[in-house]
Amino acid sequence: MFRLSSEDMARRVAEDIPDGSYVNLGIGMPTRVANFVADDKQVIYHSENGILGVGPAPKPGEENTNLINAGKQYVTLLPGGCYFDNAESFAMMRGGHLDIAVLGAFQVAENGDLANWATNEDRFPPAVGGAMDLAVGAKKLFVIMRHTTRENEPKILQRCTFPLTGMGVVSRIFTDLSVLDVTPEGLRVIELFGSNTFEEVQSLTEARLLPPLNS
Amino acid sequence: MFRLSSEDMARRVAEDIPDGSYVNLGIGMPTRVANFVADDKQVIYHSENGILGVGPAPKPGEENTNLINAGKQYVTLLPGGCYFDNAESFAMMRGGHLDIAVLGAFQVAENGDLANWATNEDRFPPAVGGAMDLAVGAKKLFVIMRHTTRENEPKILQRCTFPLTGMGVVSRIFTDLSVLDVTPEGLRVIELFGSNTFEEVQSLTEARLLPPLNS
Amino acid sequence: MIDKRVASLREAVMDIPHGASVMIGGFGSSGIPLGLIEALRQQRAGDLTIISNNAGVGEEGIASLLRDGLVRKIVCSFPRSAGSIWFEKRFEEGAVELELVPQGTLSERIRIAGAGIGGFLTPTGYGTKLAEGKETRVIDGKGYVLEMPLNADFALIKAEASDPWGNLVYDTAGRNFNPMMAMAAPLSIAEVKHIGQLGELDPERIVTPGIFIDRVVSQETIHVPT
Amino acid sequence: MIDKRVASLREAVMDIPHGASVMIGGFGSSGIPLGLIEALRQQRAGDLTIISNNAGVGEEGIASLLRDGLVRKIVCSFPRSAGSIWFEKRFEEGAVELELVPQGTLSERIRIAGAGIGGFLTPTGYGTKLAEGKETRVIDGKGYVLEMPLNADFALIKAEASDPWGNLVYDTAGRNFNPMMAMAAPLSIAEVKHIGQLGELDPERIVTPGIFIDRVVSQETIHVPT
Repeated sequence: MFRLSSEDMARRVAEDIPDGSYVNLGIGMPTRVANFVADDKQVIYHSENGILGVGPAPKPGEENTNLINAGKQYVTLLPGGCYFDNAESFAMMRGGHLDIAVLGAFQVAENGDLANWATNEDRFPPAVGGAMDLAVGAKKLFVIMRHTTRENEPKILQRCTFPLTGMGVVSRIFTDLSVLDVTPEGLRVIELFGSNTFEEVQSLTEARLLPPLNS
Repeated sequence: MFRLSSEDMARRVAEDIPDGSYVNLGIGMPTRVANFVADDKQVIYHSENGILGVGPAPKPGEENTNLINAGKQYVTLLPGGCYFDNAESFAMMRGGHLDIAVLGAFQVAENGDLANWATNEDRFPPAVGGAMDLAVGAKKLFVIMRHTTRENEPKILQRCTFPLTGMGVVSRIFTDLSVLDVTPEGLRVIELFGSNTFEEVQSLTEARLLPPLNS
Repeated sequence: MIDKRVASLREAVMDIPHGASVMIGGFGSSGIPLGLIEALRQQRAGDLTIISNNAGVGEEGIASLLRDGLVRKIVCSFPRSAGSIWFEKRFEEGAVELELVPQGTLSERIRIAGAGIGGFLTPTGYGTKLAEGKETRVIDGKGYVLEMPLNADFALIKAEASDPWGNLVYDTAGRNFNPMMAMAAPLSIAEVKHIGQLGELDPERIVTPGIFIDRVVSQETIHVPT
Repeated sequence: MIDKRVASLREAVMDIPHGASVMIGGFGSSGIPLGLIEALRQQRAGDLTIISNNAGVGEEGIASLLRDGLVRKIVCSFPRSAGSIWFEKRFEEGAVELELVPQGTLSERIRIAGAGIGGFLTPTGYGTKLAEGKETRVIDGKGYVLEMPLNADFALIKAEASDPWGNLVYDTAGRNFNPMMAMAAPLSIAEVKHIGQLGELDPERIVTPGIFIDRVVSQETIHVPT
């Protein structure tokens, strides 16, 4: 199997972010997507704690403990950016004002159900943050995740077995093997990376997949 | 009967506004109360359109069409005042943050029901504005009104006959004849103006009144 | 590149169709997009539903839309003011429908429409004529009315200054309904005195983030044809 | 005369009793009233219910209250972060109860408590474990959960500057939960860097009107005893 690196996965997601979009990137791998958005695109990043127009990390020594992103990393504000309180920030998210949210996931189901905040074997107390609000609110929800678990178990399922983050919320899944769209007919493969075949990807997926339309 | 002038009615209401209060004055006679608040009291006036710390009218030529009060009169902002949107303004009102609201009324019932936005014989289309929000939200609701209609009909009733603004919302009624408190036991006269007797005031009131406690 | 500036009031409202619902910011004389309303009037889209706190006075603003017979329905809290002659006339004729909403319920219904909330329980209006036919419930002895979101096809906004991203700052009490309405329509159009460069507005003073605004038009660069 | 200034952090939190519910502003390192929390810890009121987005990291802030066994229950969206050792320890021991609330539901529940609203319908969490046992309804094919107001006895707020009336301006993303929490408690206490004269703050930049604040304490004039 051909598997994309994490970097190339983030790069592939970045390709699908149009110029002029308002985008929220989840904590972790999704945050890295910003590094690969082409310079000729203007993308405005939203941070759930209350920033629109998030800029790059500050120079050493110029950090402001108040100016952090959702992942608690120091950031800056771009010209044209602004601040607001948490209720307004989530009004933006829940109200459908963000064009794209990119989140990681434990599992995605063929109907677009997302499970990304808790497992059934949590040894830690649960945490949910803003994931559920982003899941229901963004116009398009992109998931970026490995196609399978470390034990090679499928993460794209007929039904999620982990607690749900949202029902029928995922638009598109970017894995290390392929890109899949959630459609009314089911999960459709829209891109296969490298030499991967539809059959190979299907064999690592519990949900039944639809082949690319032009194949 | 001894009847207070409108000015003296406003003066009497002003006496009951404590130093340090946040106060909303309704359109019309209630607005005049501000003219009689003693200089040694600091009272912060709220205007429903989105001002806290409303100051006096501007000098001629210094009017700003954006800076008006709920009655659409030009105002100024005191040092320490601020602006906010209408949703936040009504969050203040509905959320119980204002100490006192002063409103006019067509009718008040013995249980504190207030009718001040519509009659049964309206020749005009109805208007309600912020009256219903103020009625339910202010910590204390003062009503300032003539004790009777121009035709000498009672306005303080067992039940309001006009459409209600709010149920059980009035705290105190200031009329040209007396001051009355809405209590769990009923309407209690707490002050009689001039030579007015309890019996005289009762005779101009449909609701049954309780006499002053110390009489 | 994000640049929400449009060249004229006319262009800004050109695609508002017959039968559209249009929110219009303002409270009395304060914070009203008079230029956009005039451009809308000249554009002649009719059968409009107008959502605004007031129904206009004299011959300008919403009053001019009512006078010209372009309004089918008005949703507001305080339609009657000194000088609201056109509203009164059209209402008496039965030519315009009125939905009267308490002011705080109006601004909160607009806010929740923009915030993706499906309804809220308010004590305002409980037990009154304006709650008739609405679902109610009593919680801890206090009565509430269930009120639903109020959105519109377009919002016409007035602010003091903007930038190419559509961020807005306001002047004094000119905010009123504008910030909520900007959130509650898929297409929000702001009329401002001045459009500055990106970064010119103090980010701590921005009240309406540009994400809620689709078009900005400056009174400096446009002229209302008469 | 309205003057909400108090002389010390200690005095500002002195009357918070055992068993109180306390909202604490902040998101990660941003906008947290660390001085007030430290004064509360030293005051030794226990059995507290803490409402805050996070549960503290390291040894300061909410983590120090958890470490000292002063917290009975915590209501938050994201208790687990790198370094949230005291929360994790107390939770595993069963010493602290957790109410987990999605972040947007948390801030809106706090907002409506301050706004006198009795509940709201949110799509967030519909069909998930966090909506279990809650009333739901489907409107136009979309599922909603009925969420109720969340208030507290006290709110501890962090802002940049204030004045004697308690008006607050914030620094950058330091707003987060502070403006809503200031509305949702009958007694709200703000820790600020600087308290200016009345009129010193730009009224267009004030985010929290002083009506929501009962006490302000400045880091300039106070010293946290250790």
